[in-house]
Amino acid sequence: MNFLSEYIYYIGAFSLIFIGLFIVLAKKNLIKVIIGLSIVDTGINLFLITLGYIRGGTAPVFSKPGLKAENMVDPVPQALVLTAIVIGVAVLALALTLAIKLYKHYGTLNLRKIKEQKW
Amino acid sequence: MNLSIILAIAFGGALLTYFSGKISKKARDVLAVLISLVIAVILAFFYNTSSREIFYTGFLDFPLILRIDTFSWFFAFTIAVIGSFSIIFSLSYIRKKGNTDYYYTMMLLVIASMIGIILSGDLVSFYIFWEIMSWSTFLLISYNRGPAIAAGIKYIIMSVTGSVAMLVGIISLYSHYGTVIYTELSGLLYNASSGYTIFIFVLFFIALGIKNAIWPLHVWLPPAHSEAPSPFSAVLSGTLIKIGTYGIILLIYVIVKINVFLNLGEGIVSARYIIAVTGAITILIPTFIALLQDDAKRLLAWSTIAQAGYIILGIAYGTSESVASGMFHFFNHAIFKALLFMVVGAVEYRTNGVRDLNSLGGLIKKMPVTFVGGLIGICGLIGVPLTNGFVSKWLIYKTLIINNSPFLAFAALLGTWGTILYSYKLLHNMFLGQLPEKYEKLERAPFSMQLPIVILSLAIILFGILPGLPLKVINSIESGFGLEPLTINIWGITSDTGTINMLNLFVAVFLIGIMIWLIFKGSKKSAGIGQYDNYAAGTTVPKNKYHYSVDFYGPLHRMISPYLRDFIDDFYMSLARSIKNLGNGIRRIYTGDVGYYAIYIMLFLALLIFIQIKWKLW
Amino acid sequence: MVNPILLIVIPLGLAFVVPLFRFISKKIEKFIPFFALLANLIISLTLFPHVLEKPIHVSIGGFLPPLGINLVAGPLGILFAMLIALVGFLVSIYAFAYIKEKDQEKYHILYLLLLTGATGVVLTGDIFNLFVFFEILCISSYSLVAYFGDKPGIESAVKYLIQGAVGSSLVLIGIGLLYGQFGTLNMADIASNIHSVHSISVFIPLVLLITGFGVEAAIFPLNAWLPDAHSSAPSSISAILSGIAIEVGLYAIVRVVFTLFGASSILTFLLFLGVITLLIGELCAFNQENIKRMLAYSSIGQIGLIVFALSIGSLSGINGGLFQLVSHTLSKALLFLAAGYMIFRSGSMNISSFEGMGKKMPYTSFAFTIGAFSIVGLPPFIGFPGKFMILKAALFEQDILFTILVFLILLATIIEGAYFFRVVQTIYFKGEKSTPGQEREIAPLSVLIPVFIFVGLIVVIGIYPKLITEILESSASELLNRADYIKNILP
Amino acid sequence: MVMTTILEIIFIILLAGIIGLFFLGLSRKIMARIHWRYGPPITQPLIDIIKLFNQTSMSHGFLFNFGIIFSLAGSVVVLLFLPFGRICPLSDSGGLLVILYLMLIAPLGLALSGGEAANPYTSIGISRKLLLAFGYELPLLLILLTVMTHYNTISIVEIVNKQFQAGWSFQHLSLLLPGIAYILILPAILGFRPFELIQAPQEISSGPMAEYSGKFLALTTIQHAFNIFISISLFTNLFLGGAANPGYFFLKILAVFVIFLFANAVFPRFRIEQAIKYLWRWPSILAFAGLIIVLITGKNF
Repeated sequence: MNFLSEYIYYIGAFSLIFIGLFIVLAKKNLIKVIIGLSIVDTGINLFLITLGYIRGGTAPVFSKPGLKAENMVDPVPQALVLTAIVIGVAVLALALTLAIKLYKHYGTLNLRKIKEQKW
Repeated sequence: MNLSIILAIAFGGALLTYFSGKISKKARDVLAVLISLVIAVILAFFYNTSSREIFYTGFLDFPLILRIDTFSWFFAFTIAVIGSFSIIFSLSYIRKKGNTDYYYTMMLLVIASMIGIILSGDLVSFYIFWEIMSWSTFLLISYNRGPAIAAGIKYIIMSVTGSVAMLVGIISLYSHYGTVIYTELSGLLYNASSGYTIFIFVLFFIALGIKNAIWPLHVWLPPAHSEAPSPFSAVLSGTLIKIGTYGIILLIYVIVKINVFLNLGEGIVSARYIIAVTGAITILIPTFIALLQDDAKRLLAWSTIAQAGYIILGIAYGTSESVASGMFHFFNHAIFKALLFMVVGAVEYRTNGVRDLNSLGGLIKKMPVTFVGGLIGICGLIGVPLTNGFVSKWLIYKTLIINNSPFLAFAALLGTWGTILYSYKLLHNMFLGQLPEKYEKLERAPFSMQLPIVILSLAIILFGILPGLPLKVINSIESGFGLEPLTINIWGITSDTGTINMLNLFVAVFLIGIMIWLIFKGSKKSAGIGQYDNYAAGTTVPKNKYHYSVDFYGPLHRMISPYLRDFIDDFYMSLARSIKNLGNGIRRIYTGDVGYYAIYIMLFLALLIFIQIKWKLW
Repeated sequence: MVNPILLIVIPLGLAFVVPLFRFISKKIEKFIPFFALLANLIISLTLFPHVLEKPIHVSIGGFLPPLGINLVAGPLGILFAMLIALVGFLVSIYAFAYIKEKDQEKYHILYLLLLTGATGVVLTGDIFNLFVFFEILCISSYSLVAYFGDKPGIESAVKYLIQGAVGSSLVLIGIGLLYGQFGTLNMADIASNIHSVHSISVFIPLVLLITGFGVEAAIFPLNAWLPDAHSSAPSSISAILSGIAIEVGLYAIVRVVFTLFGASSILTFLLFLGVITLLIGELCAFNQENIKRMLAYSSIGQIGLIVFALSIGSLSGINGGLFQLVSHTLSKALLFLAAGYMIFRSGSMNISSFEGMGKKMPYTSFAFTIGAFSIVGLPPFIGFPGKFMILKAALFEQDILFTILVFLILLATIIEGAYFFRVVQTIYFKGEKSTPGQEREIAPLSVLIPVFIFVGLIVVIGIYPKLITEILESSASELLNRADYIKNILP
Repeated sequence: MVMTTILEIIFIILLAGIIGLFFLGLSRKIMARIHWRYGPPITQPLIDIIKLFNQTSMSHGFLFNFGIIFSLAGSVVVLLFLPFGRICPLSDSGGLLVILYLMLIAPLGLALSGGEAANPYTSIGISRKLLLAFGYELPLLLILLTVMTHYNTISIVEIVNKQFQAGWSFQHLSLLLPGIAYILILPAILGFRPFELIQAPQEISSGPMAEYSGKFLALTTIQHAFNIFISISLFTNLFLGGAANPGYFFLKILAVFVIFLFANAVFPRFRIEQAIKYLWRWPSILAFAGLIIVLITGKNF
C-alpha cells in the first residue's frame, strides 16, 4: 500500500504512456491515433511533473522565512512540462490539420487504407 | 621535363577540347589530335630514363607519386600511340554522329587516365586514375545507345566490383606495411604469411582480371567492345584491357616480386600454375565462342579475350621467356587488334553501321587499302610468320614445351588454330566472296581512316621481321624484375633450346616468293575475268540470291555450339536477377501502413532491451 | 568575436518577420532566407578559426552551466552549423525559381524554422534544449513535406508525423529519466556523473534516446517515413531533409552515445546496425522506378555507412564517418536539387521520364551525374575520400569481423553503383537521339548557381580533401575526448 | 658458306618437287593397280603440269593471283626447315613451331585466292578445308607436342640427332602411339581418301580449285606434290630417325608412302562432321595417351 502511494504517479504516468502507445500501434483511425499521441504526451507530462514533486512541498519561491530548498518542488520539470505541452499542442494542431486534408484527399481516415506511399 | 606536365597536358587537354568544340569544330579536331600526339611525343623522349616525383600532396596523408622507368614507359608509350591513332581515325568516323565534343573529351580523358595509371608510383594514385578511367570509359561505351546501354551497365558494374576489391587490397597493404609506394612495398610481402599473400592476390586479381577480361570475369567485354564506337573499341581492346595486364605485371613482378610469386604454393596448386591455367582456359573457351559469332566486332571482342589469355599465360608462367612473350604479345595485340577494329570501323562507316558478317562481302574491290590492313591484321592475330604476333606466340610455345607444360602449350596452340578459323571468317565475310549489289557504289575509306590503318599494318610487318626492336626494351624491363634476360638480336632470339631468326625467314620467303612470282609472270598471261564469271559445273550461279558466307562454319557450329553458351554470363545475370528480387522482397517491409512503422519502432526498442538483458552489453 | 547565439537568433527572428515584409513587397519575402542564411554562413565561417583553438560556450541569461542553458560551439557543432548554413543558403537560392506559389511566406517561415531547429540542435549544450530544437526541426519538416498539399505529400506528412511523434515521446521520456537521476539537464554535467549510477538505470534512457533520435536519423528499422517524405516533399525540402535533417538526427545520436553516455560498448551493435541499414537501403533502392524514392533509399544506405564508420570508434573511423557525412550532405543535396528540376520539367518522377534529359537540360544532367558519381565513391569527387577513409579505418582494426563487414559494405557500394549508373544512362543515352519537339531548355540561373556551387565543392574537396580534414579531425577528437568536453564547460 | 646454303636450298626444292610429283604419279598408279586398272604413267603429273602451263588461264584479280603464290611460297619455305638427310638450310630459325605455322600458310593462301571469286563451290570448299585443317590440327598438335616434350627441344634437327644417338622414336611406347596417330591423320593432311571432301569433284566441283585453270592449276598441283613430300618427310624425321644422307632418306619416305597408300585405298569418303569427329577421337586419344606417358615417364633427354 505504501509502495502504491509512493509510486502512484509514476504508475499512472507510465500507464498513460503505454495506453497511448497501444492506441497508436493498434488503432486504424487517424483521429484515434492522434488521440493516442496526445495521451502519450499527457503521460509524459505527468511523469515529468512527478519527477520534481515532493509530497507536501511548496512552490519554489522564497515567499516567507523558514522555507528550505529541500521542501520546495523542483521548478525545472514544471518549466519542461510547460514547453512540452506547447510542443504537444503544436504537433496536435498540425496533425489535425493534416487529418482534415487527408480526409479531403482520400475520403477516409482509415490508416490501413491510406497506403499509396509504400515500398 | 616533368612527368606531371604530361598529365596536366592530358587532363587539361581533355577539358580544353570540350570547350574548344563550342567555338570551332575544326579547332577541336586539330586540338584533339595534337594533344594525343604531343603526349606520345613527349613520352617518346622519356625512353630509357627513370625518374620519380611527388606530384600532389593534397590527398589525405598520401603523397601521390609519379614515376617512370622502362616498364612504365613501354606501356605508356604504346597506349599513347594507339590512342593518338584512334583519335586520328575518329576524325571522320565520328563526324556523322552527334555529341562530338563529348566524344573527344571522353576519349582524351580515357587516354589521360590510362597514362596516369601507368605513370603512377603508388597504389593510391593508381587507384584514383583507375577509377577515373572506369567511369570515363563507361560514359563512352554507351555512346551509341541501343544495345550499348546494357553493355555500359555491365561494364561499369563489373568494373566497380573489381575496383572495390582492389581498394580493400590497397588499404589492407597500407594497414600492414604503412606504405602504398611501389618501391617501398616491393619485396615486403616476402615475410608475409602465404595466406595473406593469397588474400592480396585474390583481391587484386578480381580487379585486374575484370579489366583484363580473364575467364570467368570476361562477361563485360564482348558487349562493351562490340557496342562502343569503333575507334574507341580499338582503344578498349588495344590498350584499356592491357591496363589490367600492366596491373598484373606490377603486382607480380614489382610489388610481390618474382621469388615470392614462384614460391606461392606448390606444383599444380601454386599461384603461378593456377593463373597460367586460367590463362589457358581464357584462350580456349573464348576462341571457340568467337567462332560462332556473326557480328564482326563481337567476334573481335571474343578474340580479344582469347588473346588476353596468351598474355596472362605468359606473364604468370614466370620464366623469362614467357614473361617476355606476355609483354611482347601485349604490344603486338595492341597493334593488330586496334588495326582490326579500325578496319571493321572503316567498313562500318562506309556501310552505315553494318557489321553483320552475313550481310557483307566482296568489299576488297571497293576498299582495297582497308582489306590489306585487315589481311595483315589477321595475319598478326594468327601469328603467321613474319608478322609480330608470330614471335610472341613462338616464345610462349617454346618456353611451355621446354619447361614441360605440354598441356598449356597445347591450349595455346589449339587456340591459335581456332584463331585461324574465326579470323579468316572475319576477313572472308567482309572482303571476299560476293559483293552485294547495294554496295556497288561504295567509296574507299577516307584518308584519316586509311592513315592509321596503313601505319599500323606496316608496324606489324616491321616488328615481325625485326622483333629485336621491342624485345630490347622488354629485355631491359625483365632485368629490372630480376629475371634472366634473353639473348636478343635485332632479328630474333638465340638460345640453346631453340633459336629464331626472322630475318633469315624473311629473306627466304621473300626470295622464294619472287621466284614463284617470276614463274607465274613468266608463264602464259592469264585473262582477267569478272567476279561472277564462274565455273559452276554446268549450272549457272544466280546473282544476289545466295550469300555464301552465311553459316560459314556450319558443320562445326552445329557440333560445338551446344557446349559453348556463355554460362558464366548466365550465372552473373541470374545473380543480378536474384539481387533484384531480393531488393523487391525487402522493399515490402515498408508496407505503407503506419501502424507497422510504429510497431517497428517499438520492436527496435524491445530488441535493444533484449540484447542488453541477454548479453549485458553495457 | 561574434556570439554564436546569432546563428540561432538570426534565422529564428527573421522567420517571424517574413509576414511583415509582405506588407512592404511580396517579392522581397523569398530573399529573407537567403540573407538569413548568408549571415549564418558568414558567422559560422568567422567563428570557425576561433573554435579550432578553443570551443566557445555561451551561457544564456548569464546563468552558469549546470544551471542555465548554454550553447557550446565546439568544432563539431560549428562543422554542422556551417554545413546547415551552406546547404540552407544554396537551397534558398534554388527556391527562388522552384517555389512558385503565390502565398509562399509559409514556405519561407517554415524553412527558416527548420534550419533554426537544426542549428539549435547542433549548438546547444543542454539536453532538453536539444529536444526543443529537435521538435522545431521536426514540426517544420512535417509541415514542409505537406507544403504542396497534394495527396502524396499529405499522406507522407501524416505518417512522418506519427512516427516522429512516437520518437520524440521516447526522447522526452529518456530525458525525464535522466533528469530524475541526475537532477540536471546540462549535458556536460550529466556526462561527468554518468558512471556514478548503476548501469541499468543509465541504459534505459540511452536506449530511449537512441530509438527516439534514430527515427529522425533514419536508422533501420526506424526509417519507414523517410522514403515517403523525401519523395513527396518539394525537391528543395527533400534536399534539406536528406542533406540536413537526418544528419542532425545522427548528430543527436552521436552526441548522446559519445559525449553524454560515453557508451563505447554499444558501438558494436551500432556497427552491425549501420551495415544492415546500408544493405537494406541499397537493396530497396536497387529496383526503384521513382527517382526521388531511389535517392531517398540511397540516403538510408549512406546513413548506414556513416553509422558504421562512426561506430568503429577510432579517431580515423569517426573522421571518415564525418567526412562521409559532409560528402553525403553535399552530394545528396545536389542530387535532389538536380533531380528536382528535371522532375519539374518532365512532370514525372519516373526514371524513364528522364530519357533524353542530357540533351534537354545539359547542365542539370551534368550536375546530377557528378552527384551520382560522388555518391558511388568515384574519384576525383568527394565521395571517394570519404569511402577511402572509412575503409581505411575499418581495415586498420585488423579484425576478421571488420573485414567481413567491409565486404558487405562494398557489396552495397556495387549495388548503389548499379542503380545510379542506370539513371545516368537513362539521362544521357536512352530515348530517341533527337526529336525536333524537344528543344533545349536550360534551367534558370537560380537553379544552376546553387547546383554548380555544389558541383564545385564536390570536385574541389574531392581533389583536395585537406580542405576539411582539419576541422573533421578536431571534431572527431571532440567526440572522443569527453573529459575535455566536460572540463571546458564545467571548469 | 652462303653459296653452299643457296645450293642446298635449290637442291632441296628441286628434289622435293620431283619426289612429290613422283609420289603423286605413284599414288595414281598404285591406286589403279589396286582397282585392277592399268593406270596412267608415273610421269603423268609432270606432263599435266607442263601442259597446264601452256594453257590459257583466267584470273579474278590481284588476290586471286597473290593467294596462290603465297600458298606455294609457304609450302616451299617449309621444305627449308625439314632435314633432308642431313641437309637443313634453315635449321636454327625457329624449329618445329615454325614448321607448324608455315604449314598453315598453304591452306590460307588457297582460301584467300578462292575468296576473290564469287563461286559458291569455292566458298564451301574453303570452309571445308579450314574445318578439316582444324580437325587434324588437334591430333597433330598433340603428336608434335609429345615429340617435343619427349626430346625437350623444339628443333627438328635436334630431334633427328637425338634419334641417331638413341634409336628411332618408334622404339619408345610413348612415341609409338603418336606415330600411329600421325599415320591415321596423314590422309586428312593430304586430302586423300577418306578425306577427299575438300575437292570432291562430283559434289562441289573441286571446291577451292573450281576456278583454277592453266597455270593456277599447275601451281596447285605442284603445291600438292610439295605437301605430300612435307608431310611424309616430317613423319620420317620425327619417328623414323631421319636419315644420314638424302638417298637413304628418299628410300625411307618412299616406303612410308607406299605403306600409307595401301592402308588408305579402301576407305569411303567422310562427311565433314564425321571427319572432324573421327579426327578428334582416335588419333587424338592415341596422341594424348602418348603425351601422358611422356609426362609420367619423364624426359628421356
